[in-house]
Amino acid sequence: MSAAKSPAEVVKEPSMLKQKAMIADNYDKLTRAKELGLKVSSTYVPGNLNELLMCFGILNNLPEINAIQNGMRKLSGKLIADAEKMGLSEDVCTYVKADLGHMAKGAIAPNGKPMPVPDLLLLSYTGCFTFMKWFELLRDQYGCRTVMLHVPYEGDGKATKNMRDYVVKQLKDEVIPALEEISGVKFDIDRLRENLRRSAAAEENFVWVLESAKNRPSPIDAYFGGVFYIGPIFTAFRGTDEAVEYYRLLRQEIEQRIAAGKGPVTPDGEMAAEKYRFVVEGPPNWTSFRDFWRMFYEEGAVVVASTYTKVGGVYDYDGFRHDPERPLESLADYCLGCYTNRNLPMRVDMIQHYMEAYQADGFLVNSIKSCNSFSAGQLMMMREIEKRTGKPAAFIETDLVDPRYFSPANVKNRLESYFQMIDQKRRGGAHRAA
Amino acid sequence: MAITAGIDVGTGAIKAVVFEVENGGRGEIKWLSKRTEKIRRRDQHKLAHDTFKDVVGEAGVTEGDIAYTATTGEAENLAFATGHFYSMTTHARGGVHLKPSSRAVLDIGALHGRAITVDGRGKVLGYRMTSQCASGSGQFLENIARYLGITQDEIGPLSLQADDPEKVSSICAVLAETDVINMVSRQISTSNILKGIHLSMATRLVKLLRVIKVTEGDLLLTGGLALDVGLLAALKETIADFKIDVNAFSHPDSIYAGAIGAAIWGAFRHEKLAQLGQLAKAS
Amino acid sequence: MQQVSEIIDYCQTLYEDLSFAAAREWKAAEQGRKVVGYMPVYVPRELIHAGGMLPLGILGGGEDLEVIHGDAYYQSYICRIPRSTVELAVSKRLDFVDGMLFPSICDVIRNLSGMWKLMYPELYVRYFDVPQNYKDEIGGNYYVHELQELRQGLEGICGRTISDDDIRRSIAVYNENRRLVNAVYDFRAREPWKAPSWHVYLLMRAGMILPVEAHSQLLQDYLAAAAADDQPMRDNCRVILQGMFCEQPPLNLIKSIEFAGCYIVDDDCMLVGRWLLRAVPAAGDPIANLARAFLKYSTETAAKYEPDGSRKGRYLIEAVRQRGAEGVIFAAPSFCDPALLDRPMLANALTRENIPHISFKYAENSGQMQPIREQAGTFADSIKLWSEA
Amino acid sequence: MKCYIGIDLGSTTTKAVLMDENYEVLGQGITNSRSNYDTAAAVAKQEARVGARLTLFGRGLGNAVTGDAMADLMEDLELSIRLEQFLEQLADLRETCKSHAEPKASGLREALDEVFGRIEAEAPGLFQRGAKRKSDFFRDIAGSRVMQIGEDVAKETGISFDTLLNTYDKSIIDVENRPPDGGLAEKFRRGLARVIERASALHLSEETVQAAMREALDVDLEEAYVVGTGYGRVTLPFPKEQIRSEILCHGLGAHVMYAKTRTVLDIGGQDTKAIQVDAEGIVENFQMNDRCAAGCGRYLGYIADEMNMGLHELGPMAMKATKSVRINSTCTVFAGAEFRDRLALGEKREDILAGLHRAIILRAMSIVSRSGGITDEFTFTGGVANNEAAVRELKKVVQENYGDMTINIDPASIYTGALGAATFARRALES
Ligand SMILES: Nc1ncnc2c1ncn2[C@@H]1O[C@H](COP(=O)(O)OP(=O)(O)O)[C@@H](O)[C@H]1O
Ligand SMILES: Nc1ncnc2c1ncn2[C@@H]1O[C@H](COP(=O)(O)OP(=O)(O)O)[C@@H](O)[C@H]1O
Ligand code: SF4
Ligand code: SF4
Ligand code: SF4
Repeated sequence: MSAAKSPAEVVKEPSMLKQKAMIADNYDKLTRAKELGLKVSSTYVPGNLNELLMCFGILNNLPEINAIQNGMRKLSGKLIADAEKMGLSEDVCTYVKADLGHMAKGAIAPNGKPMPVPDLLLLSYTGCFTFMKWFELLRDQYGCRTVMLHVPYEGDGKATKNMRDYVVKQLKDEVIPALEEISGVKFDIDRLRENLRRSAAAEENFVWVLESAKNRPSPIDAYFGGVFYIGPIFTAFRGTDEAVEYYRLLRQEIEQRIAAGKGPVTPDGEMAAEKYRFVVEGPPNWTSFRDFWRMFYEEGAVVVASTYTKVGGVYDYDGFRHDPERPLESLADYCLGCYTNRNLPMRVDMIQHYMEAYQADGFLVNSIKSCNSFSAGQLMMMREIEKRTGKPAAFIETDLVDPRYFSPANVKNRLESYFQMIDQKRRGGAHRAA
Repeated sequence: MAITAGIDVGTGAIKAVVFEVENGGRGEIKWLSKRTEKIRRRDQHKLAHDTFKDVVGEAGVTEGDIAYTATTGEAENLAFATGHFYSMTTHARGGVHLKPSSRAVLDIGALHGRAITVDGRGKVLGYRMTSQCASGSGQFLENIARYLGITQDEIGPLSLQADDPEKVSSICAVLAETDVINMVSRQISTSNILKGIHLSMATRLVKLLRVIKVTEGDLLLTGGLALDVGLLAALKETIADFKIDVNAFSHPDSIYAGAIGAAIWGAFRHEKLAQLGQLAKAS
Repeated sequence: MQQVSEIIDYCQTLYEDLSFAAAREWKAAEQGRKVVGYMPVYVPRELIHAGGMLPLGILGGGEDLEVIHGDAYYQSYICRIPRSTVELAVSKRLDFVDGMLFPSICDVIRNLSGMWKLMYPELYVRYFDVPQNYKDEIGGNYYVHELQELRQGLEGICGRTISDDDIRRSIAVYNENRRLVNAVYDFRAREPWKAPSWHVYLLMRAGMILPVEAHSQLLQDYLAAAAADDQPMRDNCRVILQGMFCEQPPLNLIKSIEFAGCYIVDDDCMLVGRWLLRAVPAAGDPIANLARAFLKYSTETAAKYEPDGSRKGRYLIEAVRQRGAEGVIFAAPSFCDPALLDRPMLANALTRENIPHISFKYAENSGQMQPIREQAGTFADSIKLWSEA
Repeated sequence: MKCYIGIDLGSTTTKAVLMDENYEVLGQGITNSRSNYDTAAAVAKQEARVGARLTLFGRGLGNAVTGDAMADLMEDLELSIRLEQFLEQLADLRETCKSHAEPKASGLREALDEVFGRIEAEAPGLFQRGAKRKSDFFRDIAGSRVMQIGEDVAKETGISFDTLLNTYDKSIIDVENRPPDGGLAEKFRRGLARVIERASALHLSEETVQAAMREALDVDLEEAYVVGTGYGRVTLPFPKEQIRSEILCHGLGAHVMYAKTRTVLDIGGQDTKAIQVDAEGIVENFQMNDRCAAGCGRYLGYIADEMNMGLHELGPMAMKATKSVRINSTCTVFAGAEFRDRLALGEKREDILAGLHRAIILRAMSIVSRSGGITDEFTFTGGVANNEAAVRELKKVVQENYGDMTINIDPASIYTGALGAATFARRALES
């Protein structure tokens, strides 16, 4: 049963096909925006205002996703080199460089057609300062209109009224007028309410999916598989019927897996029997995504919860849902509550909760060179988690889309040692108990 | 017309020249004498002074005849110098003197590599140096040669004989020893090892060129490693691989580029100071 | 009158003292005195001062601190200042500090605020956010509230209310300090041979530790002494140093640049002292005045958003003109996202104006100055040799 | 008897530990790592067997005698056996060199014979009690002697020194990579013959001694289980289940040596690791440096080369320092340059060296601190633990930053990883 199937044999589940179609369709629309007469806004994943953009019929283009696409298709190394030639330092976030390099090369979408020049840079900046610089750089290149939504950081671990008011005020006075102007469409709050209602419906099932990992064996991998599950809800689909449908399908499939007592699906088919359960902090590496994942599933290691699946919105931990009754306020709360916009103690509390609720054997940090927002402080978080849960933790270092910083031998050495360590601990534990 | 001396104090060697320069470097430039002295763990500053005396003697002039003594390299404040110019200023000028069509100069010394873009008059337009890690420097190659038991002069010719260069990823200049021993034991020929290392160095250097946007024209190698024909060949190959339209050259006197540049700029400065009537002040 | 060397020696002792003896003495001199630390760039020191407390600038550990514990907190690809700051804390050099403010500058400092909270749950630790929206009724409103919250927090430390009048008085004191700080910068730009950059650096650095009144006095003494100090003018070019707003360069770096033939006629070190470009009105609602000053006339730097794309980098070009600089040296801390991401935009703006520029990176403990000298020296050479040609 | 072997294939040295059923170490062996991992492992194992036989021999006699005289005899015997091994390899080297000698270079073979003849003649002197050897590895001893004697012979015969050395360089790799010859018993007997008369000091009859030797040689040292670890472990000639990560082995090894240890620092040739272990020797956390020579043993090696000094001379010279000059460069190569700079500026050699030792320790300490700091007791292992100046700096830095800590340094600390591996091997057959 555990024999890995060759990728060709691996059955694509309906939800996967659905997502593929959604993405392809979106790229198709984006690359034909001019001919379809549609306006395009570039914006970011964390704190994106998709429901609001939909109210104006504006398409949503996410540079991070383009960078990920180029990373997975192994194009990013070259793009980064190009950006460095343009004067960007080798030290800075590689998403930015992959994006700028991509732009310089004509911004070709995965469907082979060029991406449109955006009509607006919607800088809704939450959880990371680099976003601000990134759009300043893009603005420098495109010279297009930019509107900023400054989302304050939850320095004390909570959103205050002052913060929320500030964000709502910006939505009303800065963002919405700009969107109206660009699109020529008048803002209709009821339309927004409708979109938010659909968001909430999808979010409900999305949370169910994440929490299915509490089963033993877990039917999903909440990190490597998780990055696919977050796709629609984090990107250009939140608030659409398609997203609602996607999560309904996904939930059905996972219910079946649970009933059959199956583990996660991997690129090579069913994974080896579940041996270790982990919580992972930090984004994955995209350039060697498959190899990286393989190091886990071949050893029977499954990720039962990850923080990366919270960057574009935290829905499970404190039950946030987009709320049609408080449309602008709930958009504000959404932006304020994204994972990296929460302070470190809060992040530690969340991880501790996941460790316990998902009965993890260990905690693993994939520290990303690019991303200070995630990475600065992770070593301390790790020790804090070890202290609080008594579970061993490990630390590996890779990067998002810069292939230079993924050293397979190094990562494998670390993981192997870590898995052996957990084994030894288990055996030692048995030793002691006996 | 002025007689000027240029002294390049490096980590590996002292290079000194004496020139007779017309019109601040815009007219005729006549080479009177030259000299290299390997430092070999001796006192840099004292050696620089001795070399200076020797090279002046060889030029058939006296120290009093020298209008301007310019240093470059690591010695900003040698007592006998009139003034100092920084390496990239001098290598650029020296490079253009040796090969007037050069629009880029690549100086590869013992510890650092420096890529410089330059105009027809030897003016520096842009530059970039290698980082804080010595992998892929002259010192690195020197260490490898030591492990392989060959002399520096043999490196280049051996490298040229390679038929199947070994792939060498950027390795630490210090830990390289083990890697090289490894290769030797895998029966990889010295030629293929050296060529592999040359190619890996060349890649780093070409990247440096790319950063300062050298995409066409003539490129002159200067510094000690310019004499390494293997490195030159590897650079040419790498340049072709990177699909940039650059012609790389070396010159038998490439190692003197810094000293030459210093001597010429010295003459230029001498003329200017004379015009400004500030000669006394500068010396 | 004091000699320049005496003043600078004094500043140097303050600079080298990694256990903050001067601030400790200040605190010990009177029962109940409190010290509030803050990280670089900008916090409204007026509020701290108004509560009778000492604002203490914490600028990392510099080149002399051996970082043993700090590396346990930071990966190698994160800049150096947070790790040496953690080292200062772990080695109990900051144990006399009663509160810590972490200004909004970058993700690293932001996360450091959380680390501080985890390490010192009892301490008053605040991430001090500032608006990136500069409209009175949007960012202004928000900021007034933040300032009020800060004021309340500070009241908790000093144990008394901080009245509007207290703040007004402090604003006046800091206005005077700002005036003198700017006077020193102006003086250096006029006669850089009389005010070596490392002197000016140490003087400004002293302002991070000393009570503001003492610092103002020091600045005044220095101005008088330096003006009287007859130093020869060297054949140097004039440059602006840019990118050092957070992690501080080693003193040797500043010396090396000057040694290599560059007079530094402006820089962005210790911006807190020059953040507000004009005097803050001392009359009226002091919080509103501070907020307005921030929105309408604060300096520009990588940590701030520039709403008008066409103005990006303008301030640097204006500084070049005003200071009569011949070029700009971008010196950024390694791994510093804000500085390094801003640089290409600023560099492009300079290129469009034909202003020469170069760039390199440093860390607060960089030891190898030779490459720095070489790069700065080549820059100076090319300006010297070719500027009049 | 059943034996359990742990092999630590390091970047610089390969170590083997041979253990009996009762977790007692019978023998330890070390050799320089080389390109052929099989050979390196085989040589280390063979060396450990030599040690084991000696232990058995000692045990055999031990019931009868103890004390200094006994220790002397054991040492003499060991040296005598080493001499046997040395002579055997030397003969091999001589032949190999001659076979590599260019036929055109007339007189080269004769010159080689002359060189090797002289080395052979002086060899017994090298293996005297108290004699100074450059190192204990054949490559190092032979290499340094060929260099010295070769220079003289080259002068005398007019053969080019370079040619001589080139021949040596070509041959040593072959010789080194030839698997060791198995005839241990013969070497023991010959070795014993050379020192047997000294047994009289112990008032033992030659017969008793010979009998003890026969007995020791007769014991069947059956390899019940082998566990491999170390830098070269991916290429170790073992099946996967017999391989443990070096982290686990170092952790366990340190625990076996010092049951109370909680933090282990290992500074080897090419990597530095810091390990936290629990009361059972189970690894709780670890950190390693990447592939950069800064902060590992090679750093000192490089500096020693730069200064034309032997590695073992660095520590003693640094101990003479009265202050420590701060070295700023992280990169080893630049540190070398900085070293020369400082010398030129008039700093004293020993003071700069002290600074360099401090630098390497500081770098190691930052790895320690990343792994979670130091918890009592602290154990320092790896080749650099042999360097007294490094140890002194380490103690200082620990004291300054963590206060009073028990610091364990075992003279056999270089075997820590192999000891852990041997323990794993023993445990594997326990359950
Ligand atoms: N003939 C040669 N072939 C190859 N490398 C050489 C040769 N001569 C000198 N070198 C190398 O050149 C380097 C010195 O170059 P140089 O430009 O003088 O450096 P620096 O100015 O830093 O001293 C040394 O590392 C040396 O190994
Ligand atoms: N006597 C000594 N003095 C100083 N350093 C030593 C001594 N003996 C060994 N070393 C150092 O130990 C290193 C080898 O350590 P080792 O633990 O054997 O490494 P590995 O396990 O990586 O092979 C050498 O690089 C050397 O620097
Ligand atoms: S720093 Fe991190 S959060 Fe910010 S843009 Fe880069 S990857 Fe995204
Ligand atoms: S140096 Fe730069 S990256 Fe580091 S804390 Fe300061 S602003 Fe942030
Ligand atoms: S890898 Fe080697 S060459 Fe590079 S910094 Fe480290 S020691 Fe120096």
